[in-house]
Amino acid sequence: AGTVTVAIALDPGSWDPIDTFVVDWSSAANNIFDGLTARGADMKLKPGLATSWEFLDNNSRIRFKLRENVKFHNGEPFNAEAVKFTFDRLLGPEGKKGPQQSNYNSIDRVEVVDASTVDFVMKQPDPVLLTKLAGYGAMIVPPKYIQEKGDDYFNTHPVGTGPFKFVSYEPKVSLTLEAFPEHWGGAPKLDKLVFRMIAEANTQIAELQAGRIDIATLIPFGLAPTVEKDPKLSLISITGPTVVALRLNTQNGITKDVNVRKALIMGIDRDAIIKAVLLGHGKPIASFQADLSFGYDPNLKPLPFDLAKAKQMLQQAGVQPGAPIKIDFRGNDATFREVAQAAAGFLQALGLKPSLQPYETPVLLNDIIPNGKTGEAWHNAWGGWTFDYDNTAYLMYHSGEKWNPYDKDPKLDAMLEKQRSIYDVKEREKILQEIARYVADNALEIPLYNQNTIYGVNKRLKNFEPPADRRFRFTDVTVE
Amino acid sequence: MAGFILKRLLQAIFVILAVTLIVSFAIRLSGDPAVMLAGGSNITEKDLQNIRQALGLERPFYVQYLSFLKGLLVGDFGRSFMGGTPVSLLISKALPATLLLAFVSLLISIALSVPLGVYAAVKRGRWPDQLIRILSLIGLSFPNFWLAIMMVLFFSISLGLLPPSGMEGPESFVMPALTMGIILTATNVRLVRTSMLETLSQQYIMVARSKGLKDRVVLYKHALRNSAIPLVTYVGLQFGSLIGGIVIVERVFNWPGMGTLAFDAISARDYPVLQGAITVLALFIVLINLLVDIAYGLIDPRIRTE
Amino acid sequence: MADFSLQNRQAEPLLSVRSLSVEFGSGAGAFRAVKEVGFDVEPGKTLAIVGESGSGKSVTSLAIMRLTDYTGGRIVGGQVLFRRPGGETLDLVGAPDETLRAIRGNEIAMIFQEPMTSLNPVFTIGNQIGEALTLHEGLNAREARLRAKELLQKVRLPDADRLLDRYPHQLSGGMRQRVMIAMALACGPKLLIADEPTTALDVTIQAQILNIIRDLQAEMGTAVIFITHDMGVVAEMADDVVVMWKGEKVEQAPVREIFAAPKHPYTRALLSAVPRLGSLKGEPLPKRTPVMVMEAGEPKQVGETRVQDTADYAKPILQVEKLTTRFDVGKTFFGRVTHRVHAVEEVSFDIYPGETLALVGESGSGKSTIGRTLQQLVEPTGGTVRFEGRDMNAMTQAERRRLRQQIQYIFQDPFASLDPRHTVGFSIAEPIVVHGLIKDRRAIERRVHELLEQVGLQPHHAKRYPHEFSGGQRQRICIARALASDPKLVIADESVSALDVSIQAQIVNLLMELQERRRLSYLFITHDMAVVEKISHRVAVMYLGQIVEIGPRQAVFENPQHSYTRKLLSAVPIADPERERARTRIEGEIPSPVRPVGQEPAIHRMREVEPGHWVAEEAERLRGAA
Amino acid sequence: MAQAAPASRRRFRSFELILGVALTGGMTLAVLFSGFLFPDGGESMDLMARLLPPFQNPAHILGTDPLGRDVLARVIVGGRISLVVGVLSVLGAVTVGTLMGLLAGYYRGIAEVVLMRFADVQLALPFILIAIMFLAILGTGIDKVIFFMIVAQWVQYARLVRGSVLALRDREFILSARAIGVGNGRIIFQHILPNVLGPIVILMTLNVANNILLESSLTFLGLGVDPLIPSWGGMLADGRTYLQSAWWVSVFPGLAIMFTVLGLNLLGDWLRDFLDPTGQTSK
Ligand SMILES: Nc1ncnc2c1ncn2[C@@H]1O[C@H](COP(=O)(O)OP(=O)(O)OP(=O)(O)O)[C@@H](O)[C@H]1O
Ligand SMILES: Nc1ncnc2c1ncn2[C@@H]1O[C@H](COP(=O)(O)OP(=O)(O)OP(=O)(O)O)[C@@H](O)[C@H]1O
Ligand SMILES: [Mg+2]
Ligand SMILES: [Mg+2]
Repeated sequence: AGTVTVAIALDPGSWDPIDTFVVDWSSAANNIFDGLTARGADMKLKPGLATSWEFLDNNSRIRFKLRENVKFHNGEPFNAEAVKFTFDRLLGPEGKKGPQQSNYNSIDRVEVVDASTVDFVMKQPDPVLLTKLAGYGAMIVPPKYIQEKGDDYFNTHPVGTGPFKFVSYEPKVSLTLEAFPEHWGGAPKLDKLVFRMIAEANTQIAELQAGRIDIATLIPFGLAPTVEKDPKLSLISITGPTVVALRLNTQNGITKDVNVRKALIMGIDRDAIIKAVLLGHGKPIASFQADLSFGYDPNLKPLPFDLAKAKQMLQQAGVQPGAPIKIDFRGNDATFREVAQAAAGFLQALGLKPSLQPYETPVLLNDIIPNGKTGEAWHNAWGGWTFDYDNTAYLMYHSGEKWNPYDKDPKLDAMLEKQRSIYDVKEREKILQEIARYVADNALEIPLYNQNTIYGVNKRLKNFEPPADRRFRFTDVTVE
Repeated sequence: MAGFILKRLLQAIFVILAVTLIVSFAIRLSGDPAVMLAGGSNITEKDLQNIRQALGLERPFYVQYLSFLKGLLVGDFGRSFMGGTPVSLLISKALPATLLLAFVSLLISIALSVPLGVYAAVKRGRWPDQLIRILSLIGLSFPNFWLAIMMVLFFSISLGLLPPSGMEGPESFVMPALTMGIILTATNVRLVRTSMLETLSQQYIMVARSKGLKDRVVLYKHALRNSAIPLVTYVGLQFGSLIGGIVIVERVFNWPGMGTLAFDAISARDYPVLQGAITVLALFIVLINLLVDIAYGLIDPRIRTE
Repeated sequence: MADFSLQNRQAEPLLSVRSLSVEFGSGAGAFRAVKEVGFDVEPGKTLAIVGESGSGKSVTSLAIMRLTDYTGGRIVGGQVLFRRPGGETLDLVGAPDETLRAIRGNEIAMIFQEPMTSLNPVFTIGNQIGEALTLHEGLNAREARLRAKELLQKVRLPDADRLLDRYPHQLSGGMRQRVMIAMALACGPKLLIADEPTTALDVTIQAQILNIIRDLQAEMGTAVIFITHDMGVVAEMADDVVVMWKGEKVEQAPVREIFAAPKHPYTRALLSAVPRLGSLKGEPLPKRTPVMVMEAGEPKQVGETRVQDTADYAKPILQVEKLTTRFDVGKTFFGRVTHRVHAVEEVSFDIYPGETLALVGESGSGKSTIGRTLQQLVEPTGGTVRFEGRDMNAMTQAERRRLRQQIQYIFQDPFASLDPRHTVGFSIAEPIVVHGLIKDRRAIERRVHELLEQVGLQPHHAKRYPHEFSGGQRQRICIARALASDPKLVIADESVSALDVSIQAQIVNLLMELQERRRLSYLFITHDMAVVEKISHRVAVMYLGQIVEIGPRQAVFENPQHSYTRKLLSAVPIADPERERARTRIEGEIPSPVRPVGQEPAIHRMREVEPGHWVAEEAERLRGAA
Repeated sequence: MAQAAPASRRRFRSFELILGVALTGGMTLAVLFSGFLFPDGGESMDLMARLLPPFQNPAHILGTDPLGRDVLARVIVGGRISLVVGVLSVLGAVTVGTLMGLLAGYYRGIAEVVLMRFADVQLALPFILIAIMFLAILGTGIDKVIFFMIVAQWVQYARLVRGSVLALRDREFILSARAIGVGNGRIIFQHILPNVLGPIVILMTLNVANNILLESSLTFLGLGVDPLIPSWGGMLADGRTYLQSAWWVSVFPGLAIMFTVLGLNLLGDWLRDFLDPTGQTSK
């Protein structure tokens, strides 16, 4: 019994799984929909609407055994047809209009074997497919409902098989859900779940302090102590998927020189930044991935902070004192504004002349980065929702990718392509680790930290297992 | 009169055309909604093309603009790129919220600035006048978001009196309207004071006094009505900047209004929503200025008969 | 100071002002505008207060009603004893606000100088008249309206019913002033204070208003304090006269005594300066006469008597032929003109070197428009203007510019016509600079000093700003500026109308002196017939955009032919209380020159009644109306 | 008629002038000499000494910010950008706007029609939204922010000036200047311009404040200038995170803005009176 209210930053605009790609969609919709697989708060993969799966035909076919007696919120039965419908829609013209399709392009088609068995026929191997099936576009949707009501109606009146069902949606204001007692995983303990869209961090905290929301999801680290101080609230800080780096321009400026790049890494005291700016809510990283990520190499250590050595390296590389170094970043990221200033402080200590250029996010993503208009360095924060280094590394380092405007390294390209065709977990992990090491050796970026996911939570919430990726599931949560 | 209205109508049409053209063009220069939709995801140029195609963005600009205009004629603003909600639906929810807020703010500002301005004018040069003027300058020295956050800290966190955000009951109007009202008041007080001083030196004020009228009647009947003319003009002009300021105030108070709508639309490069929102806002600003002209006539008979 | 008021009257005064002093400002900046002024007003009588501008007339009248409280003034001494209708006498100086409010508008009422600004533009006439009635007599809205209508009828406003719902801007100046009178008399006050109630009006309208005040006073038994600087009005209206000078009362006497035997030197100076219509009867040419001015408290005679025989009728300097100037006013949405002001219609006249041609006529008759058209400030619609024989239409741009040097214009309001943000030296030098007459800066400066001296000012005045001068000095500055470019023709548009009589007399003398010295020609635009008589060689009378009579001054004044000329002459108040007040009733408003497009006014034919004296043929209708 | 100002008002006038000069002058001097006072430009960071409260540590009288930088130094150095942004943008807008307003008001005709329609359009565009798009296209930076403010505000001056010119055009002293033969250029610049200066000055001083604050709002929305260059607006916007835990981070720059606004406006009022030799318009 009871209601839990969660603040999310953005309104995705549509609750249809294939329409958006924002985390806030998942925070809410993860309670409405189920995927064939599921990921728990511990980030481990487990069965969802599929109870089991097996790889057939030399890994080109995956057979899923479906859970039986599952119903959508509207009473429609869940079965193999629903799965086929979902993926036909995702991979067909409807999915084309949205950003989700490309994540699932490795699937050729879905075949119904019987009412509770489906086969996924693969176009190409996709080692992270099972993870992807646990979220976003792969969420299973009700065929009859969509065919009858139409796509637009579905956008604002979603129906799934999840533990909570849709009640009402007010654009830019809130989404209200209520418990769906017939959920296959057991009835939720709560009656009602409300998601309020609040874009401003200060406002989320104020609402949390006023007791009008139970979970705040948007907390710049500077505001964390405010939550900690409040006796009614607790601050939850867990290792999250987000990693932050200063990517480097290997084509122009002083960063052309690999030794300079290394000197920059060594000149920035990342531990101090984590301690002082993130207030300890983060960890140092050696490559552009979190330790939860597949491909993480505990043996790869970050370059140590060594100011004297860094200075010396710069001198050897012939860098003049006062050489400019410009850092481009997203202007609306309050935390990174401080991180960037701290980093700039260290660069200054190296005798360089740093400058910071804030950008509006779309401009940075659409223009500055893909067109190679950045300064010597640019801010890159990466969510890596699949927790697989492939997703990150390929986009960051493969030549021709949007996120990689500068490097064209055939050796790196080859490694990146190779790991995509391998299902062997061990071998793939080895290549991914190799890639990470190669990137570190060439100092393509300054890995800064893996920042924690933090929530401000009202203490009246019980049994709340905070997920690292903000994809909540409130089935077991109770309130006082 | 008919000629006047016709003229204003033509002007309004021109303004709307110019505004929509500028906005449609500028937003297209500033970024690609397909990339925004895809977020940071693993998306190829081909997929982007697909999305653009689905959104009708591969057509030349003038075709897109004309089709937007064609939609306007029948009241169809198109659908949001984010989820396909009809823009008119979004606007129909956001517009009342913003207008209500704007009007309450204006009311607050008028309720504050008129008596203060009149009092300052009457006490011209003496300490109450100086105090009011300095206070009004201090009111001009704070950015609205800062004022807004301070209010939340005080009224919601310290006193626990008012909801920190959202639009629920009448109590949720207090802080946003007060924030905007205070900032408007700061400029309006000066305006009222100046035009009152001007009016108070007129002969007919002395005539009114020579009739034995009470000060209150002289000030609020004879003087204020005449001083209201510049105030009304200014309030009309202010409406535009009011809407500008609303973007930030709405954001802090999480007010589901046009400011939030337009701001989010810019951030997401959601062209139809932005175009629709700005068109409607511009329409309102034009309408308000028309109302101001009519209000002139009501206040000042000299204009009425022209 | 002696108090004459109770000398040989037995009636108890209604109002008794005793040693009243009023101060503005405080401390070192304090300025005493009224110094120990005292006088009595008896019921039903009229007391005139005269004196030059700034002598404290208005402040005195405001102080009586304690309205100085609202202008930053303080009554620093004296009493204002007012006998209330109940019989008790109250000192208004110490009276509480509440009592004052009960008296204001009820027992004492006031009319101000400017009918244009005395009425609140945003309320209807009915509302403004009714206000005092509801306040003081407790009438409800309907009763107040009824009474207001009666009052409007009393001040002889036609169509009173409709007027009640009109706004001030829809009325002419004369109508507004009548509304003001109605408003002031609404509650039947015992005392009416009229502060220059007719100064801003045309002579014929002024005559109407004076009649109304007099009639109502007789009817209601109201006492009147009449403030004016026009001795003619004083002679017509007053029983007693108070003369003020520099904040003090210098003389008080019954009106006949003041005119017959002025005692104080200032009064004598004042009377000597008053132009009297008919004083040049029998003389063909204008004549300069000396004026008395006050210098250090002593009267001094300045100027000489001299016949102004300057005109040279060989060849005209300016020839105006069928000059027409119209303004488009009404327009349809598509820009088509619907109405035009026919400001000037086919006007023809000549001006000769050394001659003064006076252009007279009432407000709106087109006098200024002619002047402005000649000065190229307004584009004519038709007709030709020749200057020294050359047609202006045929002139090049450069020649036209040069014409602006040879013709100069002096405006009515010297204050308004000087840029407040430049020194007067700058303003005087400007024509020299823009026409490049002198290049050397020091030489320009010398020339400015010379000009200042010519108009009777000091060279060091060049560094001052316009607001630092008195009205008369400012007009001298404007004249100096006009002379700076060494013009041949000067257009003086109401250039002396706003000045005090003594200053006016001095400026008129200055203009005549300059004419003699420099052989200047003047186009002298005014509505003041007495000044015209003194200064002009020839006179042109305008009515509704056309000249209705033109001829030598003597001919026009002594043998007026056109009915409008006669009406104009008879409306001028004569500064002589002994003269029989032969008043022809003058009624009606001046018709409007605005006409719908297509309805052109008929052009009068002129006929010559004696050599050089032309009169317009009159339609029977007009003759009858006059 | 020249009326003597009440002595009490004149005393207040001079009090205002003194206060105005003291505030503005003090601020300007501090900003001018900030280079001497704080050779590090307020940039020295000490992550170990973050968020020290004010009035406790002699080395950091006004405390430190989240990166351990001295708030006093940053407030004073920050004045540079704020004043440059505020003043330059206003000067630019006033120059363009006044010129356009003079031309439109004096010559009427097509220039006026274009100006007025332009003004209509700009009034109908919500300012902040346009700022976002504008800066998104041009990129952010001090020069761009200033440029944008000029583009956004010149219309205000143009309207104001045009209105005053229309009122002045038919005034007698303009007519009499023309009657003398003064040409259009001289009339506009010698006679009309000095007479419209008063209201312009007032609008200018108000807009300096406005623009300093606008910079702050832009930072709030993530469109500000380089955060390494301290500015009052930026500090105010960044400090919002710490309002509950470390008020001094944003309160001191806020006070700096307030004093400057106050000083500038007091000076503006005084200057308007000073520019008017008649003392008539003083209000
Ligand atoms: N409100 C005021 N503040 C300061 N001085 C004033 C004020 N009103 C009048 N004065 C001064 O008092 C003096 C007398 O003024 P007043 O108006 O009584 O003159 P007046 O005789 O009515 O002149 P006019 O014929 O021009 O109306 C003048 O010097 C004037 O400047
Ligand atoms: N620029 C203008 N536009 C429209 N009408 C005008 C204009 N100038 C003058 N008029 C009108 O032309 C007519 C003649 O005006 P003008 O100023 O010449 O009269 P006047 O005889 O000088 O009157 P006054 O004695 O009041 O100065 C008036 O009805 C006036 O309203
Ligand atoms: Mg007076
Ligand atoms: Mg005239």
